[in-house]
This record gives sequence, structure tokens and C-alpha cells, in this order.
Amino acid sequence: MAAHGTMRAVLPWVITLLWIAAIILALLLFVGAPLGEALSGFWQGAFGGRRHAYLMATLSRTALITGMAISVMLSFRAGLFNIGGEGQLVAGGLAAALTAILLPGPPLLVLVAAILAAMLAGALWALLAGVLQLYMGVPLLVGSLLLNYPVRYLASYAVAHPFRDVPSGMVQSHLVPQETWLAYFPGTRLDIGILFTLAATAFALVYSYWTVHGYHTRLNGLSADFARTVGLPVRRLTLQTLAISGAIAGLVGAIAVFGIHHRYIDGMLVQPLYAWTGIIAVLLVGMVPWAVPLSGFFFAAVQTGAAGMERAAGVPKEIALVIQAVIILFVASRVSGALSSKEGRGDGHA
Amino acid sequence: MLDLLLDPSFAASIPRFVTPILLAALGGALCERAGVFNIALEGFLLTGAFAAVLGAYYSGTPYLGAAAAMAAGMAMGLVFAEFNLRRDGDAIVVSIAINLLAAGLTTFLLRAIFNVTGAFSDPAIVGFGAIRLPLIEDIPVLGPMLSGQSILFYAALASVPVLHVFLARHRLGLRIRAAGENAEALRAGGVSPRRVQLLALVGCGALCGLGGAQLSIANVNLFVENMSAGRGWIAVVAVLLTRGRPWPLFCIALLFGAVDSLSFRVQGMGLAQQFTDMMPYLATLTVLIVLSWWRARRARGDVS
Amino acid sequence: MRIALNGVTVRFGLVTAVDGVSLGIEPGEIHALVGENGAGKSTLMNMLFGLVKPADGTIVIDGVERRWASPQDAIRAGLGMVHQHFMLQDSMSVLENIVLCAEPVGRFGFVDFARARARLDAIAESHGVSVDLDGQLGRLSVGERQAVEILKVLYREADLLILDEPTAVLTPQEKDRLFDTLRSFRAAGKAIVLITHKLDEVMEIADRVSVMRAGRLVASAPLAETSKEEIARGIVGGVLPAPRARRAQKPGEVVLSVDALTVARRGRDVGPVSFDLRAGEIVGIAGVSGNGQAELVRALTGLERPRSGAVSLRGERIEGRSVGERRSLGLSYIPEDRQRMGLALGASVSDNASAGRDDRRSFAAGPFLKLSAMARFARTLIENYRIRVAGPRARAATMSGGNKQKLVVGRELSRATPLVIAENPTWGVDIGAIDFIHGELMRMRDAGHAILLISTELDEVIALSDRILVMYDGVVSGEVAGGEASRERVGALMTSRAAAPSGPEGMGEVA
Amino acid sequence: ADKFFVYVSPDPIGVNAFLKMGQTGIEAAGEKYGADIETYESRTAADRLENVNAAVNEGADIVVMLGFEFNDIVRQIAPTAPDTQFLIVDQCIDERPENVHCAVFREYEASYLMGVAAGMLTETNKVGVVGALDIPFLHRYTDGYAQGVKSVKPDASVDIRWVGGENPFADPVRAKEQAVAMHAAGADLIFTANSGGDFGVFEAAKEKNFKVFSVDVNQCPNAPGHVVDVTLKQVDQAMLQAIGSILEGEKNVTMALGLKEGGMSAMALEADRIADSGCLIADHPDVAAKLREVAGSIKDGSLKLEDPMFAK
Ligand SMILES: Nc1ncnc2c1ncn2[C@@H]1O[C@H](COP(=O)(O)OP(=O)(O)OP(=O)(O)O)[C@@H](O)[C@H]1O
Ligand SMILES: Nc1ncnc2c1ncn2[C@@H]1O[C@H](COP(=O)(O)OP(=O)(O)OP(=O)(O)O)[C@@H](O)[C@H]1O
Ligand SMILES: [Mg+2]
Ligand SMILES: [Mg+2]
Repeated sequence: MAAHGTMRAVLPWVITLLWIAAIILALLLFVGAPLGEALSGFWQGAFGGRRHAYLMATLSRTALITGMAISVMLSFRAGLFNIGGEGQLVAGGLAAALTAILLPGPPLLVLVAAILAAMLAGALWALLAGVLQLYMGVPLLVGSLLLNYPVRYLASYAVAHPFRDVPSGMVQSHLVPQETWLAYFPGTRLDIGILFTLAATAFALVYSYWTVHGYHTRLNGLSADFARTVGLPVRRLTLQTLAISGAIAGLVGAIAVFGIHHRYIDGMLVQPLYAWTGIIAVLLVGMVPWAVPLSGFFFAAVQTGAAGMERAAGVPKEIALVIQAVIILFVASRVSGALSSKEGRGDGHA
Repeated sequence: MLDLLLDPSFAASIPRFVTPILLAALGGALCERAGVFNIALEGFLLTGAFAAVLGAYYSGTPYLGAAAAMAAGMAMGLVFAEFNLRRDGDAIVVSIAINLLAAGLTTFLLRAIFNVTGAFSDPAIVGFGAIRLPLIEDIPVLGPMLSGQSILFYAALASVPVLHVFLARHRLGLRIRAAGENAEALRAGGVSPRRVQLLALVGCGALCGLGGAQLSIANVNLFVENMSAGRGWIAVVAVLLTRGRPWPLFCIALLFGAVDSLSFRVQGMGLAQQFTDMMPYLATLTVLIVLSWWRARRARGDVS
Repeated sequence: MRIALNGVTVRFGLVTAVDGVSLGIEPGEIHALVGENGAGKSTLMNMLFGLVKPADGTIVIDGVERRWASPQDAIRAGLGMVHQHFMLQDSMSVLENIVLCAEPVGRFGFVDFARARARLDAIAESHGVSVDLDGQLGRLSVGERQAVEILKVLYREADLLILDEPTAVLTPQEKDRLFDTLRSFRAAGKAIVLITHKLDEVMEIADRVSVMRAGRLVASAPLAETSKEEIARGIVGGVLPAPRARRAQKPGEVVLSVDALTVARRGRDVGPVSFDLRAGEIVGIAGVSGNGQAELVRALTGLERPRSGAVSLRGERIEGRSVGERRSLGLSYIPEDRQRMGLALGASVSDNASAGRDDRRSFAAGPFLKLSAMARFARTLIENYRIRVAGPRARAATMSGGNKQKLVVGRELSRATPLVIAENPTWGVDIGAIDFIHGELMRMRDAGHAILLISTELDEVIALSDRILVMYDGVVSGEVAGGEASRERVGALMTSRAAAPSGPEGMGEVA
Repeated sequence: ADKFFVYVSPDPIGVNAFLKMGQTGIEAAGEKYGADIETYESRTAADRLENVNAAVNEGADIVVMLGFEFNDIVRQIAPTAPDTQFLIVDQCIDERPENVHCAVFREYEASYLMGVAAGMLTETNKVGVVGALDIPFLHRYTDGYAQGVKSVKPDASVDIRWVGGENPFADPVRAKEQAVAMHAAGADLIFTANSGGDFGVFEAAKEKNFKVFSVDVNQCPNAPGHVVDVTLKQVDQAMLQAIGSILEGEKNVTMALGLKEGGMSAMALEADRIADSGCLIADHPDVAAKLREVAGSIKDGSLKLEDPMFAK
């Protein structure tokens, strides 16, 4: 009986996985890729390389993706559909770079100041979306999304004109002082930025499971009407949550600047779709905090793995996006139902 | 500034920007009215744009290109339905996934089929030509706007009243509205709301597909990665603002389209490119804020 | 038409909602179906109408066994149902509502409204049911909506009419009008099933009555062969609960004082409402739903800012205060809608139990939660309020409605605040739970708490209240002392100014 | 083969003529020096970094990078990979380790010639140029062009506009709009230097029937009857030469190629190709002659042009 029960629980997942596998296989066959090479190339590209160089690449992606996922998760669990992570990320990255470039002083202090500035910038940008919703009636979903664009272009302008490193010939800021660059783990090209992500993750876990504020925001997320009825300060919770979530996004921006590019390059935080990957990483695990880092690593591996697959078997690495989307379609439609209800939109679910 | 607004080529450029947004928004309206929260218009548009090029390239005629675009859009609609309606996936999650799917699939196929990245352009891609309306083209400002556009533009114009009448008087239109407002009642009446919503999604896909075709085989004759570049989201906003009512939708789309094309013109006036790039989104935000704020004020009188 | 249900069983997962019911429905007969909440009445009829599939049993119509793939089949076969909750589109016109799903179509599938109009005029002729076809449904009173539902059924030329608690929300006048219509149907030889909780109505109009309890059919007989008491006994299964004994006690000082309070709502504002509520008394607010009770409650609890007027709690002005402030000043609130406002269904019982507590110290240390303390508190509630649930960690959604309600009541009453506002506290809850909740409210009263009881269940108000305020069309239309309160007197007040149909209905609920 | 070359593109290659030349260049090199070749296309800053890393990982002997996007990356990685040779085409970095090599071009010289032609041919006395993005590097095209125009028609106005947007180097849609707008504003000759976007400008030229100049390769056939002349950038040649000297063990190979070295050219200067190039310049012998003369004075240094990239 029990066995039968577990059977019933497991079977749909097996079927889901089979579906996903089938679709990926179909894509590979479509491009006529040699399966063996493709798969080994994927594995190599995600975890292999000389001295695990590719694994390091995967980890350094993980740092950013998981960071964004954590940021998004805090909003989602509070029932705030903040998909403006991209804007908050950019705001953070730009603030970090400019602070580090313009602020004189001992490197460590500059670094700390820059990181704080990044978090502040991210928080403010997220708050803006919150204010639009609470006081202007602009749905957070749309407001936060549209706010991505202005900040993206503002940043682009900043590094294209006033703060541009002209001789470099690129649309990018000057380098941040070399002393502020995040160190690499000995013998690798992986910077210690991932430690910041781990810290943020730890914070998020404690916050979600064991703090009063986290508890209240969770209730608000599950039912805003309920939260209001039992007298929780819904508006304040909303703004505070957005601020926290934005601050973490900003932190991620700083990690990208000090750990990877050492300056702000136009588009460096937007084009890799870090924010969107973060969102789907959260959706994949239905907003369960402890699982978020894992799914962040998973998607990072999918992306670097795809690049490996391209090198090894000539499969266009764009397949990564497709794989991610397919996984979300199949898996997330099984686990996360708690979103549209917030918008009070969508057709009536069971 | 004024001379710029009177510049016929500016007037002529507006429809090129309005058409994709309008078509996508009309599709979105179908879903909105049917109670499907479809914010995947961006993905639908992009898919359409790609399929249009594919069709036009292999068939050699833009009409089959447009047909392919519609078909691809409908297919996306079916995917949406499968996961949102049948598998009960959250509408927003499904939308995000479909947007990613479209971005991924188009770039993937671009390389898999044409073995290029970034953009695909080829003389074999035959686009829609301009249709000149003899008398109308002589009207001062409206002339160049109304005449010399692609057939898709006229199709978009026509769909506004058509959709209006359809929703008001057609059996399916009636049921779509019911599915959006009180699906349970529809069920009690023996009509499956899901089926109605499925049809709405397919219709949405077709319209978005055409919108995509306008982007890729009417505005130009080539496909560029991420060609929809946020227009689908602007359409979403237009739908939310107007709650899917065709005529107001038309006005909003017109406004957004005009700003979009204006943003190119003002660059000539020495405004930094980044700021002109910003204009459409700022305009959208502004309209959104003003209307929402106004609505909120008006609604304050009500319960809830 | 003549209908026979044979051994019908309906299951929802593990719940057996209808259990082997066999029932006959005759043409030209009004068949009353009674039973307490959750007895299975709606489910049985939904099954007959093709909305839910029977696990077992058959439907035989005029000697032919029938199966429905969807309600469409049932409708084609001549069945019509007016559901417990209206199945209408507020934003559509009456005409659109009526033709929806049965549209007469012309070319290209466009609806031929003219044809529909003609048919409806004819129907209005023959049965005297008529509504302005072009009015927007959202603007209609409940009574008129009911008429629209009935027109829908007639329009589909049904020979069997199922009405699920049609009178629950009607004023007596509207009810009488409805019953006249039903009689005309009976005269026309149609078969009618009338689900209701009100035995007086059964006695007034039914030809035959069937009683359900816990999914089973416990009795089915011609009205003539039974009596009100017998039916009542059938419903509750054996003895009726004795009317509650109330300890006479003189009320203490004023706890809640409402002065000329007005609240905004679409159409006509609610209020001005003024009254005092003293320690140790239960003041009941009776009235047909939609007469401003919802708005009043929202204004008192702080969920909505009033337009004008004053509210003071223990001498403190609170009309400007937030919900949280009011609660910590000594207000508890049992909301009508347990699913949305009373509980966070996705959260655990324990999380729900500790929500909105102001004794923060007892479940938190600094910014951190004391999870064990929260669980302990939940466990005490589960015991004290006899909540049937797996445990503190179970998700609230897994409880049945009655137990959900007990959890809400427990959480709020255990705060032991001077003021308790209870809004339809026993709505959709089984008789055992009702009895328990009533007992708790009484206990609070006797313990000297002030209780404001808003309920659409007249009997409940009359049974519990020391004083009864009756609301009609947004204002208090009268006050009756609990002692001399009778259904008739209160009922009369509930429908004063009955000339005008009572304003826009149901607004409170959509809030 | 015993050698392994990797070509890392800064952006999707697509219809980008310039990046395509890198492709042909690496293929030619592979042929000539019997090496396996691979192409890693990048889409984002992160991709570029990872691709160069990957190239090193995969054991490339020579990593060829096109464009200025790679400066930081080479600075970072080259020191850590002493046995890999890095060739940056189109750019150079100062104080570089000896395994870093450059081949750069003086695009402004050829662009200047286009300007001269435009100045001579314009009837409206208004000409325009569409650049991908307002960055110093592209001023080599836009400013060079403008200077050329002024040199023959000091009173002519040059309208400079940028494509910008999501992907400036491959957005024909926006490029087309800019061209249309400029033409509407009176420009009758438009110089397009936005790689992937050029097609958009050609489309506009066909629709509105004006004439254009373009860059890098012979694009005249892409818009027959509309392209007056094109600058020619011999990326493949530069690559071959540079790789050659690298293989000979030369350190810090540096090449600066302009008209003089034959790294840059224009169709007008290619006596043998001009006839069947499909470029309109073929029908303007007078202009072609003038261009050859100007080119001459640039080569022999009698006409000095300073690099707009470092102007301002
Ligand atoms: N969709 C459903 N899923 C699960 N259980 C259900 C569902 N609908 C009804 N039930 C259960 O079936 C039983 C009968 O419900 P039903 O609505 O028929 O009662 P009822 O007699 O109509 O009560 P009321 O007088 O409140 O209308 C109840 O226990 C109810 O909880
Ligand atoms: N939508 C549903 N899906 C699954 N089970 C349901 C659903 N609704 C009700 N149930 C189950 O049906 C039973 C009764 O549910 P419901 O809330 O109708 O009870 P009720 O009759 O209102 O309250 P009670 O029976 O406690 O008086 C419970 O076991 C509940 O879990
Ligand atoms: Mg019930
Ligand atoms: Mg019922």
C-alpha cells in the first residue's frame, strides 16, 4: 500500500523527466549532433576542464544566478511578483563601479563602501517599483519590469559619456582599482564572489524560516487579505521586503564588477539574462529556500554545459535557453501555483 | 520639433511601429477577456517574426510567410494552453517560460537551419510591399500614414472593429467574456471554459504571429535575434491598461507606436542615444502611472 | 417529466458527499429537499444536472436511463438548475446572460438577439416573470438576479427546475413573488426541486419533502404525511438542540461606541449608523446580506476608512487607526470568509494560530521565532476547541470548513479581548460546530466581553443576542430587545422600506 | 594536425561582414599552416571571457580575437597562459606580455576617401553617416568620413547618427530607421558603418532610392545600383601575415595597416576589381581618379590624418 502510494507520487515526475529528455533528444537529433560527444561535451563543459577550469566557470555563473534567485525568492515568498531584478542588478553594478572609481581611500574601505552603495542602489530601485504599486496603483509585475529599461539605459549612458574609459574604445567605465578586485581561489580562475552569494543565501534561509519578519512576509505572500485581517502592516512589509530583495540584487551586481569584469561594461549584466535565470531557478523549486542554491547551480551548469556541447559536438549553445524553458514549463507547472493568485489573475485554478 | 511632426516620413514610419504592438495587444485582449493572464506576448511576437522569415524564405512569397507566422503563433498558443490550462501551470510562470522558449528556440533554429547567429538576411526573403492608396496618399499628414503601408497594417486596423463586434455579438465572443468574468457559470451552462480559453489563446497566437511578421517581413526583410525587443511587454501593458477593450487599446497602441518612432527622430536633435532609447518605456510608465493613479482615485469611492 | 435517481453515490476524494440515494421526482409537483450544511443536497442535484459524475447509481428519466457527458446534455434533456450561488455575468446585459450558452446564432455564428428577445417576451407573457432585458446585470437586486436565473431556465424550456437555496438571500416580498412563479410552473405541469433550510417555506409550498443527512436520504414523503417537527428531527438526526440558556446579567460599561458612522460603497453609502456595545452583552446585527453589514464591519475592524463619523473602543477614538492598532487596543475579529480572510490556507495550522497575536514576546525572541512555542500554542487551540486536524504542522487547507472555522474562532477568542466582532461565525459549518461556536460566544459574553454578532441567520441572531439591531439598505432600521425578538418582528424590520428593492446587493462579499 | 587555432568573435557573426572576414581569415590560416581551427562566437562580455578561457583550456596554440572587446580579457589571461599565443586584430594593448600580438587598421584613411567621394557627389549638400554605437573606435569611420566630406565641400553638412538599442552591431531595423530619417532630413548620400545593421541601410536605400557607402568588404552586390563605394579591410590578409610571423617565433608582433600597407583600401583603388564590383564608383571615373590621388598623398604622407579614436 505504502509502496503503491510512493509509486503514485513518483510516477508523474518520472513521466515529466521522460518528456524533457525526449524533447532535448529531439533537438539534438534535429541538428544531427553525435549524441555521445554531445553528452560528454556537456558534462566536460559543465564540470570538467584542465584543473576543473569549466567547473570553476560554472561556479562563477552560479554565484550570480543564485544571488539573483535568492533576491527574487524573497520577493516571491512575500507574494510580490518583482521581476525587476535586472534593473536592481544593473543599478547595483553601476553604483559599485562608480563608487570604486571615484572614491579615494584604502582599497578595503573603498570595496566595502562600493558594495554598500550597490546594495543601496538596488534597494532604492526596488523600492521605486513598490512605491509605484502602493501609491500609484501600478501593478508590481508591470512596474518592476518596465523599470528595468530606464536604468539599463541610464547605466549605458553613464559609461558611454560621463564615466567612459575613452581609450579602451568600448562602452565601459574605467577599471576599478586593482587592489579592490576580489581574489581568486588559489590555483583557479574562480573569484571569491561566490562566498558573498553563500552569505546572502545563509541570510535568506535564516530570514525565511526563523525570523518574525520572514514569517509575516510569508503570511502576506500566502494571503494578503489574511495578513491585512490579522493586522499585519502590509504596506511596510511590502516595502521592506522589496528593499531587502533589491539590496541582494545590488550585491550581485557588485560581485560581477569586482569579481569578474573589474569595471562596468555596457550590457554585461543584462545580456547574460542573469535576472531571468534567477527567476526560473526559483520557480523550478517552487520557492523552497534551501533548494534555490541547488537549482541556481543546476541552471549555471546547463549554460556552461551547453557551451561545452557546442565545442564538442557543434550543437548551438543557444539550446541552453530552450532546455531551461522546457524544464520550467514541465516542472514549475507542477510545483508553483502561488503566483497569479497574488495578481488575482489567471483562470481559476483548483 | 513641429516640422519634425509634420515630416511625412515620420508620419509614414508610425504605422511600422504601431502595427506589431497593436496586433500583439489585440491578441492579448482576447486572452485578457477570456481570463487567461497571458504575458507571453513578447515570446509570441518573436516566434512569429522568425516563422515569417522562415516561410517567406522557403516559399518565396510573404503571404506564406505570414501564414507560417500565424501557424507558429497558434502553436505557441497551444503550448501555453497545454501548460496553463491542462496542466494547471501558473499563468505567469508559463508566460516567463514561453518568453524564454521563444528567445531560445529562435536563436537555436537560426543557427540550426541557417547556420548564422545574430541576424539572418537573404535576398530570397521576399517581404510585403507597400500598398499605395491613390486618393488618400494626397491628404497632408494622414496621407503618408494611411497610404503606402504593408497589408498587415491594414489588417491590424481592420481587426480593431472586427474584434469589437466579435466580442459584443458573436457567440464565441460572448463565451470568451463569460470565461473571463465567471467561468463557473459557463461550466454550469455546459460550456467548458477551458475550451473557450484555448480558442482565445490560439486566436491570440495568430494575431501575435502577424505582428511578428510585420517586424520581420514588412518593416525589413530579415530576422534579428530578440527582434521583438520589448514590444510584446508594451502590448501587455496596453492590454492591462485598457482591460482588453479594442478601441481604447487601439488608442494606446497608437500612442506607444508614435513615441517609439519619435524616439528615433529626436536623435537627430542631439539627444543622447541612450535617452532616446529610453523614451518608449518612460512613456509607457508615465501613461501607466497616470491611468492607474486616476483609476485608483476613482475606485476609492468603492468597496474593495 | 418523471425522474428517478437509483442508488446514487458521489465521492470527492475520500469524502462521500452523497451515499446511495434513491429519489423520485414527479411532474406537477414541488419537491422540497432539506438537510443541514454539507448534507449533500447540492452535490446530489449537481450530479443530476451533470456537473459532477456519480461514482455509482443511475438517472432514469421517463423510464429511460440517461448519462450526462456535461450539463449541456442535461439541459438538452429538459433539466434546468438555479444554483446556490448565482451563475451570472455582472458585466453583461440581462439578455446576454440569458442566452449565454444557448445562443440562437445567425450568420457566421453571430448571436441573433432579436430572436431571443421575441421568445423571452412570450415567456414573460405566460409566466409573468419579466426583467428589463437591456439592464446591466451588475445593477440588479438579488431578487431580480433570481428572476434572471429563472428566465434562463425557462428560455431553455426546462421541464424540471432545480432551485438550490433560492430564498436564502431574498426578502419575504421577493420570496412571495418567487413562490407565485413556482406555483405557475407547477400548474404548467413542470417538476420542481426546491432546496432550502427554511421549514416554513417547505410547509408553505412543497408537495413532497425529502430529508438528507450526511449524504444519505433519511426520509422522503408527501408533505401531508409528515410534520415540521418530524422533518426537523430528520435533519439533525434525533433530538433538536435545546434553546440555549442565557444567564441574565446587566451589561457593564460601554466598550464600543459607534457614532454617525458612514462608509462609502458603490451606489448609496452605508450609514449613518450609531450604537453602543457594552461589556457582557451580545448585540446582534440582523439583515439580509448586502444591506451594509459588510461595509460596517470593514469600517469597525479598520479594513476600510469610514467616510465620516466616530468609533471609539474603550473610550479611545479608533476610526483613524490601523487594523493592527485596533487589535492591540482590544479588538478581535472572526471574519465571514474563513478561506480568504480567516486563514492562510497554504500555511501550517501553527503559523495560522500565532498570526496577529500581539503578545510578541511569547512566540518571538528578538527578531527570531520560537517555533516550539508557536507549535505548543497551536496544540492548545486544537485541544481546547476540539479541532479535527493532523497536527500543528498540517496545512490549514487540509481541514474541513467547520474545523477551519473552529481554528479561526479559537485564535480570535483565545486573545480574550474586551471586544469581539463575529461575522456569520457559523456560515457553512455543520450543526455540531455551530453548537460549539455558539457556546463559546456565550461563554465570552458571560465572562464580560462585549460581542458584536453580525449574521444573516435570523435564528442564530435571535438565539444569542441580548439586543438586535436590524440593518436595511445601509442603515439601522430598528432595534429589538433579545427577549421579545421573534422571527416575524425582526423579519418585518429586515424588509422595511420594502417598496424599493434593497440597493446594490452582494457588494460586501466582493470586497 | 599538430597546430590548433581558435577564432573568438566578440559578437554573433551573423551577417556581420567584418566578423565573417575573421572567419575566412582563420580558415585561410588553417589551410596555409595546416592547423585545426575552431570558432567560438560570443554574445556577451561573460561569453568572451569564458570563450578565451575555453580556447586556452582546449589547448589552442594561437587564439585570434577580433575587436577591442578583448583587451581586458587578454590582459587577464595571457600572463597565466604563457604557451598560448594571443592575436588581437583591430586593437592593441600597451605594456603587453610577449605572447600577445596585434594587427590594427587605420580605418579612418579609407573612410576619409568615402567622405571625399560623398562630398563630390552630393547634390543636396547634405550627407549622413550611420554608426553602430557612439564609441571612439567607430569615430574612425564617422569622423574620417566627415573630414573627407569637408575637405572637398567645407559648407556641406554631415549628419551623424547611431543605431544603439539592444544589439547595436546587428540591428538592421533600427539602422534602417535612422537612414530613412536622415534621408528625410535631406541627406542624399549615407555612409553605413554598423556591420550587422548595414543591411537595414541598404533596404532603406532601395526603398527611398538614395545612395550609400559601406565598409569592410565589397557590399555593392547587396544593393545593386545603390552602393557608391566601399572601404576594404583586409582582415584575412592581416591575420595570415600576423600568424605567419607569430609561428616564426616573433614576440609582440605588431602590425598597423593602412592604405600604405594595403591593409585598408577602397574599391575605387582596386583597378582590377572595380569594373565588375557592381559599385557605382565604376561609373564615376572622375571621382575614382580623385580618390586615387588623395589616397596617394595619404600613402606618401603628404596628407596627414590624425586618428579620430584618440581625438576629443
Ligand atoms: N468540490 C468538492 N470537493 C470536495 N468535497 C466537496 C465538494 N463539494 C462538496 N463537497 C463536500 O460534499 C459534502 C456535501 O456538500 P454539499 O454542498 O452537497 O452540501 P449541501 O447539503 O449543499 O450543504 P449546504 O446546505 O451548505 O449547501 C460536504 O462535505 C462538502 O464539503
Ligand atoms: N475543494 C475541495 N477539494 C478537496 N476536498 C475538499 C474540498 N472542499 C472540501 N473538501 C473536503 O470535504 C470535507 C468537507 O469540506 P467542507 O469545507 O465543505 O466541509 P463543511 O461541510 O463546510 O464543513 P464541516 O463538514 O466541517 O461542517 C472536508 O474533508 C474537506 O477536506
Ligand atoms: Mg458545506
Ligand atoms: Mg448546497
